[in-house]
Amino acid sequence: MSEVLLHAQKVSIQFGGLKALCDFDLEIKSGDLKGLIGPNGAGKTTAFNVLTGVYRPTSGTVQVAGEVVNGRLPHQINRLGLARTFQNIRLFKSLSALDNVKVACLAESHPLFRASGIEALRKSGQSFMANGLDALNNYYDWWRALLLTPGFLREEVNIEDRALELLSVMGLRHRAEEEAGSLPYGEQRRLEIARALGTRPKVLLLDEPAAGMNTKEKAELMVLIRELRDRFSLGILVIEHDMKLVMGICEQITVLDHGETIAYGTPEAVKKNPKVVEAYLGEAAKTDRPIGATP
Amino acid sequence: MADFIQHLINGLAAGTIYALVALGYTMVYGVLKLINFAHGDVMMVGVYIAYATAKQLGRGAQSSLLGVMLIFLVAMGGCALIGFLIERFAYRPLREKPRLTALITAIGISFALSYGFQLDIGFLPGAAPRAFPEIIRPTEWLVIGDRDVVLWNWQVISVLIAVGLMVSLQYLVFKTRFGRAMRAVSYDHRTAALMGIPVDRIIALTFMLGSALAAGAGILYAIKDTAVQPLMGLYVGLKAFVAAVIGGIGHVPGAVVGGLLLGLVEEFVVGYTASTWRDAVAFGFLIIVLLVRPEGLFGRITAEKV
Amino acid sequence: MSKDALKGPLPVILALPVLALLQVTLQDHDFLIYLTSLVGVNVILAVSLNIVNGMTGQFSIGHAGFMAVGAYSGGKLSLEMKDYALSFLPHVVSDQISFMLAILVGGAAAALCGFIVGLPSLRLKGDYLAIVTLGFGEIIRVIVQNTEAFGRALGLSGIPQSSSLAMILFWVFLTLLVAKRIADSSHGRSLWAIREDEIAAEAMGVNTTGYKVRAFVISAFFAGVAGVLFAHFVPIINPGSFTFVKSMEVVVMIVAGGLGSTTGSVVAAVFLTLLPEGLRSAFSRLDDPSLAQKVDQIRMPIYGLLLVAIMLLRPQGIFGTHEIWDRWKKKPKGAT
Amino acid sequence: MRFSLPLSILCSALAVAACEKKVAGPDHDQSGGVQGDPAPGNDPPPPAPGADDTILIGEVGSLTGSEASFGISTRNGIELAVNEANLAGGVKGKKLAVRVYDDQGKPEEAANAVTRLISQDKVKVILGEVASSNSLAMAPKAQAAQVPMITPSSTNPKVTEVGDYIFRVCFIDPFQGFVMAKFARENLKLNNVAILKDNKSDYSLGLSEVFNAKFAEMGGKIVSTEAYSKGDTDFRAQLTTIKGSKPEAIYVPGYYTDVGLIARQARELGIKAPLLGGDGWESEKLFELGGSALDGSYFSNHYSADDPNPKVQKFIADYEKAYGARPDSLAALGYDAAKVAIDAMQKATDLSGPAIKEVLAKTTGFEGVAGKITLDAQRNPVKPAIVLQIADGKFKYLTTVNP
Repeated sequence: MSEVLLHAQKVSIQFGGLKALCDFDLEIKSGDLKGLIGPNGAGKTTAFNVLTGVYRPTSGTVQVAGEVVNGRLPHQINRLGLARTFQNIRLFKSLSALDNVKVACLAESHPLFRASGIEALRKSGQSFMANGLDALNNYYDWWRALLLTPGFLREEVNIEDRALELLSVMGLRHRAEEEAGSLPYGEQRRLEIARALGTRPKVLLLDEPAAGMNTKEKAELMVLIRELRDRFSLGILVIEHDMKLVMGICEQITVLDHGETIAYGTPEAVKKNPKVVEAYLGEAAKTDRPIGATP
Repeated sequence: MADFIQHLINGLAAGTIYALVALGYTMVYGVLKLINFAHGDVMMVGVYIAYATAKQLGRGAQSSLLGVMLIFLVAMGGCALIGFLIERFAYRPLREKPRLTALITAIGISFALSYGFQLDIGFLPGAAPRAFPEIIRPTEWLVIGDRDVVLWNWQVISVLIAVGLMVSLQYLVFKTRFGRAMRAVSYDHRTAALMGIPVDRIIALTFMLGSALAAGAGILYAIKDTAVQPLMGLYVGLKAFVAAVIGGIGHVPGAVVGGLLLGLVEEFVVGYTASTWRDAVAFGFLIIVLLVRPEGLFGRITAEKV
Repeated sequence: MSKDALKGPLPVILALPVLALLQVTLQDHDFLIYLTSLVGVNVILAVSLNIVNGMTGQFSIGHAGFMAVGAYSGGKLSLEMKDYALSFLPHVVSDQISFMLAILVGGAAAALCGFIVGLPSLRLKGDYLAIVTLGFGEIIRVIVQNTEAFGRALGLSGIPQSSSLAMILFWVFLTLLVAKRIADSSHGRSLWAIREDEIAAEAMGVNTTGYKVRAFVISAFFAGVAGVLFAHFVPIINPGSFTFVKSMEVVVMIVAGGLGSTTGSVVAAVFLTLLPEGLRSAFSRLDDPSLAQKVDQIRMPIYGLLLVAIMLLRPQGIFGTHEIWDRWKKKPKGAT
Repeated sequence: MRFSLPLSILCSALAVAACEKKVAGPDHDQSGGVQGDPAPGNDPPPPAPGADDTILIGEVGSLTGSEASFGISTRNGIELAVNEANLAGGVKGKKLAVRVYDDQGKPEEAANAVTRLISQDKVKVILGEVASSNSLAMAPKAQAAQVPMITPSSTNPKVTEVGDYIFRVCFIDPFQGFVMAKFARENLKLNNVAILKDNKSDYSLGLSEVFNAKFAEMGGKIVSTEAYSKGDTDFRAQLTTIKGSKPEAIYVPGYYTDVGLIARQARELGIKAPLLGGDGWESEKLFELGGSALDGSYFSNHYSADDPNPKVQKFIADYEKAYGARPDSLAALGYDAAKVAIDAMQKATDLSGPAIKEVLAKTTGFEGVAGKITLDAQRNPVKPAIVLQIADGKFKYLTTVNP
């Protein structure tokens, strides 16, 4: 059994009087491929936002790689190994596809003072000192860029190589120089995944990766997601409306409705769960779309 | 004690003006999510229009009730037109562009107006300040002691006008069809358009309303300080913006409270501590408010949708 | 051009003899030197403001405030050190060393202010940040005006005029080099990412707050340097030189040049500084020299209209986010 | 293609820079004969006023911005004096011409303009500025180039301290502050006076400082000191506080643009005490802005239009004929400064800086319209100030205070 990389326990969040998410539990290990489904407004994206630190949970804990991350900033959580894509594609539109990935391929920091030392200081209560050293570290990093030290140049080359490799993996190598905003929709979605992979995640959260794709693209995406998991030994959590895709690739599925987890289990079990059927029927009746059918 | 009461009167009189100008900021911000930097300068243009109208009317007519109404009407109408033109030709083409673009445009318009009016070419008035005609004959309404405290008619009149405008604005926004449309546009103008709301017209009307309001505020300001000059809008505009932010931008009563608060704070800081720091008061106050309560006194935090 | 050819501090070393040569050649052309100094200061201001406004997408309109901090702190230091010299060195050398010291101190003081102003950007976006920076500039002015040591309203005079063309061009060059190297590095990409989409940048592990503050600090440092240089060739510094209007001039420069383009900032700064001088030169040769006096009068409203026109017709400015040196590189930055 | 526009702009900018380059710098004595190389493509220097048959006088003033009226008055005064001199045959057989540059009231522009005058236009004498901070920006440049500079109306003592090429024709701040203090104490017999100063203006700060010291020295009491910033329009907060300290008069050494409003608001708040002020008050506009609120107030000035001296009356008549307005002090001082300069050029052995400077330093008993000018060792004139009273929308001559 590998360690739990992302662990949410009884996570709730409230906006004003509205409970957007209630007692949400989740466990993702390396190699997991899980799904998060539910009708519109069920709180799926909210769950993502809580996990990645965009919102702070009202109660409950989120752990990434064994550390409690409640109240940490998104970039800190990302550094622990959690990356995401966005439902409404948020690429750096006027940068080239390559640069988009390069942004995420953050350079290893070369601190003047060792991180472990700073952490020790912080733990011993001298957080002011620790913050100061941290700041000095940050500025020291800039000097390397300004003086173009050999180490820095080597790093830039490495970043570029890695970014190009990721583009190749996502089948976007030929688009490297193109402006991200001008790519076709499906490619933008894939670029977002490439960008997320740039941060060397252990867990990848995909928010409706297939939205706006045609059937052929979706089929390719299914294969790709599995490949990514195996190649980078990732844990993956997918939000998706396309039931065929979710049922096809996910080993475990969590179903949300009005912020509550109403079912959890294998695709087959979830499909048969009466609560799920009821939650979806409400919607299915309106949209006239049976569960599992591709629109 | 007499000092204190007099300071209170002064502060409220100044605050009323800030509040009125702040209302315009808040309204425009409400529908466009744009800080209309040029708002104060539109106000300045309004005052010059009023000045020219008063001069045309001549000494007797300008202070009659009819004359005063005419002056207000012409200035407010003129500013509504200017507001319309600015919106139509400078802001509308940029509505779908990044917000920074519109902000830069607004700053540009503000500059063009405030410095353009300093030229003495053609009809432009030049940099020198001019005395604003006494369109409301100043009369003392309340005198305590040996003129220890003096309350003038125009001070009461501006407060009444400000309160009246605020109440009618509140009514307009929350009780009328136009107001509902405004709020819909403010919430999401794309969806509002899909619902059949004529977004362009609503925004244009809001702009015109805000600009007319600015002209009204400007005239009250000119009556208070008896002078008009091209740079007056820049500073009043900035302070009114500060007032709008303090009250919570987009919030109508908030703008009024913010304006009054700023007027009083300025008055008391200048009156009771070092007057040399006056210029820093408004901005210092703003920075404190933004750091402690960035949404303003009455504003609500809106989480950005991710 | 291969990257290795201009590695590390090498370009700085290469530039020194060129600057020295310029210095010797132009020694007696007072007006040209003065003008070049003004242009240099404006270029430094524009390029440094471009780091915050262009690359990072924050909108600061209080750049003159940082310039003032540099000018006053560096100027005051020089004034105090005026009578001291390093005895083992010739006077000229010693003067230049204390001048350099003043520049660094002024830059550091401004950088510190940049840090303090940068902090509220933790919570403020766009328009709010703009107002706070503007307020900061005004507060600096009021502080100077109320401090006896800074000469209050009259200003600080008697600062040794130790500025030289070489020194100014050296700092222009350094600023450009820093701006270019930032833009080309991983740090620069993080800044671009913040400009494009702050939330996505944060989600991709970019410490957006930290980067914004650092961008402010670097930008303020160079504004401070520009201020110190300014204080050493203008015989008096006065609160009136560092108002909102000065900040706006710099904003006009970077907007016209193209937000995000260092080249654009340079070209616009040079052009807009020389334009009034050129017009004055041209008009004063006409039969009616009174036209030359009107040049300044119409400058500010024209700037305002220029901003509006650029935003409406060509919001990306002259260069967009392009750089001249992009032409020599294989891969251009995405076209805007 | 994409770069053609920017490049062409760059080129034109360089072209502008290049044409500055054509003119060599001035002859520095200290440069020891080593002159700058002539720039490539050395064209003849600019034609027109720079030619041999004219002597160029340089002037720097703020002709735009909020202080424009000062600069314009000064320019008119100078122009009048130069025209008179040209009608009388010029100087040493040559015509005079004035080259004016606007500095927008900013020191860096003033320094720029003066550098331009010295090294491009090669003027013989420099006149300007009104504001002391701008004069202080110009003075070191003039001193270094050994071009005599006469400031018509910068009253800060520091200006002439810059060096022996810097002169002035007006009295200095300490004297003017002293004049009002003396007048308030001795003529008006006041005991308690409040001060309202303009924190943005060094002139106002200087005057109030001296007034404060001198008035206290003479046994009076300053009951409160408040400040405003030039351009403010609401002074009620300060005035209410001043009112609480019950002064017998308020010293407001500011500019007329603010003073008019201050007077009005003081009366509005029920302050009956008269206002006292300095030469910044003098303008026809004062009455427009202040109305009757200023009646009974006093201010010190350089000259009075009531002066029966025929020279003064002729100046006033000529000025009115030329510019359609009554000359103010700044016009008179500009006129005087130009007259002093022209006189010195006439008397000087040649038109070099040092020669003119020598003559200027010896100026004694020069009959100016704003008083008799005798320069002391610090190159400041020793001359009386007058006190004017405001009554019925007019300035009335009251008394003369001698140094």
